[in-house]
Amino acid sequence: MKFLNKIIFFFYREYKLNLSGFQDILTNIIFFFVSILIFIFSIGPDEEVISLIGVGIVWALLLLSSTLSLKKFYQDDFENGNLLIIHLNGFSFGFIAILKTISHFLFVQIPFLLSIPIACIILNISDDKFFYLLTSFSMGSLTLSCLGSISSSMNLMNHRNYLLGSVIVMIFSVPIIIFSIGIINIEQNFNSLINILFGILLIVFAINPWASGLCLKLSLENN
Amino acid sequence: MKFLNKIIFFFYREYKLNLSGFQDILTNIIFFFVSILIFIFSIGPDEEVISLIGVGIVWALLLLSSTLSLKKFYQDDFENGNLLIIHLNGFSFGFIAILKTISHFLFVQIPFLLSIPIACIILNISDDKFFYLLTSFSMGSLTLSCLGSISSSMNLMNHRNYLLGSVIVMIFSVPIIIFSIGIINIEQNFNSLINILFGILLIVFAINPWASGLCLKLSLENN
Amino acid sequence: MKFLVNPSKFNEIADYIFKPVLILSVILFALGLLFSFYLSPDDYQQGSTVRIMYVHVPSAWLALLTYAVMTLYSIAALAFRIPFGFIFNTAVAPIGAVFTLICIISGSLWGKPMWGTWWVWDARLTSVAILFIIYLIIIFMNLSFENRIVREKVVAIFILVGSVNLPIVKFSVDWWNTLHQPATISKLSKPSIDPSMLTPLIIMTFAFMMIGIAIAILRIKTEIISRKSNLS
Amino acid sequence: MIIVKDLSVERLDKRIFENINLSLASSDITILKGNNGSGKTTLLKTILNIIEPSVGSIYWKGKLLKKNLYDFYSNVTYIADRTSSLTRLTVKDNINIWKKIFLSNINDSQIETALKTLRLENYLNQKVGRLSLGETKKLELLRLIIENKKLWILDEPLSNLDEHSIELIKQTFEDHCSKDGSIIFSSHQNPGIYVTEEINL
Amino acid sequence: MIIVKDLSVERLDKRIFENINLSLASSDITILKGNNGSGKTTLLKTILNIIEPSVGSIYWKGKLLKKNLYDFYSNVTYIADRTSSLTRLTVKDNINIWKKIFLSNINDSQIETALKTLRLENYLNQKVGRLSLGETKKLELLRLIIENKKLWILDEPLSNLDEHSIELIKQTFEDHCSKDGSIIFSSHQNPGIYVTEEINL
Ligand code: HEM
Ligand SMILES: Nc1ncnc2c1ncn2[C@@H]1O[C@H](COP(=O)(O)OP(=O)(O)OP(=O)(O)O)[C@@H](O)[C@H]1O
Ligand SMILES: Nc1ncnc2c1ncn2[C@@H]1O[C@H](COP(=O)(O)OP(=O)(O)OP(=O)(O)O)[C@@H](O)[C@H]1O
Ligand SMILES: [Mg+2]
Ligand SMILES: [Mg+2]
Repeated sequence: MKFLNKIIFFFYREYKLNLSGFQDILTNIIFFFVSILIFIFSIGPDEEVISLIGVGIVWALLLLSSTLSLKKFYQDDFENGNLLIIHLNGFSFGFIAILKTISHFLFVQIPFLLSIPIACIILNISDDKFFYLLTSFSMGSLTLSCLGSISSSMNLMNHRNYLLGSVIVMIFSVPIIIFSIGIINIEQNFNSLINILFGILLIVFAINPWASGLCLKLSLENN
Repeated sequence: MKFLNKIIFFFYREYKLNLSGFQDILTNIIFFFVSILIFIFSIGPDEEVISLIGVGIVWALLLLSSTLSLKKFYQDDFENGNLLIIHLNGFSFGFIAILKTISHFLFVQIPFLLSIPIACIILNISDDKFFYLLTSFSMGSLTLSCLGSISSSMNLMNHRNYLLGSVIVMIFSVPIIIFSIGIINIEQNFNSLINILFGILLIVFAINPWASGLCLKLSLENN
Repeated sequence: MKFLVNPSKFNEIADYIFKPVLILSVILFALGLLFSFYLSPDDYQQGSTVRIMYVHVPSAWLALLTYAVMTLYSIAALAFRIPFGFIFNTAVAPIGAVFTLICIISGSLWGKPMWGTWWVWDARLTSVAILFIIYLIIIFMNLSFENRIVREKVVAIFILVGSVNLPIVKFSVDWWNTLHQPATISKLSKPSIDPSMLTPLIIMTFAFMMIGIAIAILRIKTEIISRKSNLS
Repeated sequence: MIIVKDLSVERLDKRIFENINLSLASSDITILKGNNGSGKTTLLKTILNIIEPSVGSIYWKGKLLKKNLYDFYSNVTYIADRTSSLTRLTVKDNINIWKKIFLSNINDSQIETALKTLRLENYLNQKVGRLSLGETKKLELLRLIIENKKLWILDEPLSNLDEHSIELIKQTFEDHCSKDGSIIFSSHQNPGIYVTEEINL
Repeated sequence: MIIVKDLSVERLDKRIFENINLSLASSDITILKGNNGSGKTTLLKTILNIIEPSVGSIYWKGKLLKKNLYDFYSNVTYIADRTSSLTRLTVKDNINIWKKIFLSNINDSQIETALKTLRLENYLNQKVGRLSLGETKKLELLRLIIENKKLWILDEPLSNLDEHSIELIKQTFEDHCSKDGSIIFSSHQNPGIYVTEEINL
């Protein structure tokens, strides 16, 4: 009971923090729409082409903009010592990683999810595809949150090169993209592809606490 | 003479801060390629479509990279007090803004510029377009640097209303990008469009020192 | 075979074989160039551009081979706690990257006359591009982490995960229909290539391999030394 | 409560300190002294099991601390040498967050009096980033009261404080000890706080 | 050199201090004392023309400081209460950057001896983020020697330092005054540094 309360208040804290960093989320969303605009301009008004590659564009942009928020994942809490306080408050590092991943998903990715319907309208994506897009994206974005957690905890140890983390996340997300786009284009195979996506999600989700936890522990030790 | 030396060493400092070596530039370039890769995976390898939106991809990525680095523009130096030290060292705030903008252009945007030729090969952008792309890109990215300077110095001032800054960059960058893409698609109008771009650049470049300088002064006063 | 896992044994053997390997590689290279430029015929379709093959194919094979060996060493290092595996991976990754780069450059030089473009996004080329990026990430990870013990493990795990890409590179031409040449030589039963082309190809492959080994020996030795000096 | 035996710590292959012994019973106050870089912070972090010692062991309530980690953590308040309040939030928000995540059962009037004695009552709606250095430190020390734990591990709690606040800290320390609490703290100055043990690093 | 007349400062519509008068000639040392939040840092920043005073004026060499700003700046070293070294770079890199941007004509052997007396000579290749708190502070104080200016404006230069380093600072202060330099610093403690004027905020 006490532990559960602590978890709830962890999320309360994240909520407060993210609210004050609401700018970042909105920046991401604006970036998203401006880029869509750019694509529409460079393609020209040809509706067919737009709706053909619309889904792909949405996915690529989602991926890129979630790497935008990667840096804040652990960095701030690490530098001002809050990570340590939370650990001393009874959460193991692995568990912190899980909570952080979930709160990243809740407070960064979900707001994004909300912007997808609008993107679909702009890009002429048909309603039935919209459903697939939403399903695949909500799974894919949780996977991305896990990958983000791993890479940004690794970045704590490596003060130099924060883009490296993003590059690694992007490389690993290539299969996710391939499968997600596959879902949308080959509708009959929907279930099997969703299963694959779900499998990837499970694997990454299982690796995340230990990989991130180890990195967090080591980086606190060396700080 | 002394002043010139100080300017040179300002850039030396920025260099040290931004690039801890050649590998950082390379990571930038890799990031660029992997992003292109992501787009290609999600759009599909159809050559015609790719060369159609190739320019759009390059621009979207440029915008991404400049928003990615926006936060680092003044934030770090502001928070650890270096901005003040540099000011006490004899640079007015407006001048600091100019220097910072140039060094942002040099150390963040130029590495991307370097990767454009290769991006053109990969994205099947034809050789004659390449020249237009490079011209418009180098102008546009300097404009983006100026806008970035203004918006991130505004961000320092009001911790609350951050949104303003990023929105300004994004919104102002839309016409620039549209003109630049226009340059590539409508080749006959090249000169007049380039003139417009150049005009925008001049205006923004002229406003930048005073707008950013004022913001820097006010934010230091309120810190 | 202990020298393959033990640094000091490796140093001993390496001192012995370094010079012979170097000499051999020079000889093979001279021979290979001679064969590929003078003693092999033009292709009836491709003309003399076919000679790019004698650089392209060996470097492609070696890029794959290097990664495969690195994967083996990663397994050895992680599962059997053989630290030499870490040393090997750190030392050899740049060599693999260079082979991949040669493969890509020669391939696109070949592609311009054959396909009309430098680059297409078919499965083979894309997977090779990813192989190259993986190599680069390995190199950068080696450069940018400070804590050596963590870094080695992270890199080894990364190599293992990245090895998924190898079969994709190898079999992509069979799995998806692409522009790229399907396997002609490595078909086990009967190579569908003329012996006059096969000879220089094999000679060049061995020449590349010997050069690779020579550089690897040098790099592994310096790596061993730098680790020793770091500990003291 | 805590017994430290023959502790040695290395960082980046450099020996920081060797053979430190320490034992802390309830109602004890231990002060760590030593030059800059002598390893006070390192020792405190080692006791908290954040840094692995190269030799030696630490016992908590008779058992190895490592085996008993979360019980230990639930009894300890650590205040580091750099402040950890969230600078973008207001003082009030910070206090609220702490109260919640530490599941503190302290009531509002207690906090109010604490704020008043610390002379922070007028800053409730000010961003922490705009407090003065000493005010930030005092706010940080408020965590001692909010968390309400047995063992306090404090890294330079007295630096940047004015005399009035130091006097206050002194009283709080005495108060805590009279309630069976115990304290380890590091400091370069010691303006008359009674300590049971002094360790020189 | 500096004369402050009837200075009052407001921040966020709150009066921080009123009617401060101060005059500093060469070879003078002025100490600012006062409780936390009494406005020491604010006063120093006002003198540096970063904060606008609501009433009052500041003179530098007889002229209004505002009219003569960059001449003033070229004669002053300011060390803030929070450290400003670049934590991701090594100690050596930091020193090099400072030497360059301040166009310092100090030579390497001088820096070496300074590092030695500060006991920092072994940390040249360590990241600043990994130094101990006191070591970071000492590194920051090295700027006094590198910049080599007439007027030093220091915000809590003595906090977090051990006795040896404070002794060193004391000597450096005396040395500076004997060379016609002058110093304003704020501090909560004053372990025997001779001051010409003490201002209580
Ligand atoms: C940048 C472009 C290219 C890349 C990245 C590339 C990559 C590769 C790779 C990785 C292999 C080794 C595969 C294996 O071992 O089975 C290979 C083999 C080969 N490539 Fe390419 N290639 C490129 C362009 C070309 C072009 C343009 C041609 C000729 C039209 C070509 C002809 C061949 C041939 C004949 C082989 C030998 C296949 C075999 O016998 O197994 N490649 N290439
Ligand atoms: N992450 C780290 N890696 C390597 N060495 C470190 C690290 N952190 C601190 N050190 C070194 O360990 C030594 C002890 O540091 P520590 O912070 O424990 O000193 P301290 O006694 O707290 O000093 P101070 O009084 O200045 O706070 C210092 O020499 C410091 O440079
Ligand atoms: N940016 C700001 N905006 C509004 N008020 C501020 C700001 N900075 C500081 N203050 C307030 O001004 C008062 C004086 O702050 P100042 O930092 O000058 O105190 P100080 O004397 O240096 O204290 P300390 O001894 O703790 O360093 C404090 O009450 C503080 O809360
Ligand atoms: Mg300390
Ligand atoms: Mg102060």
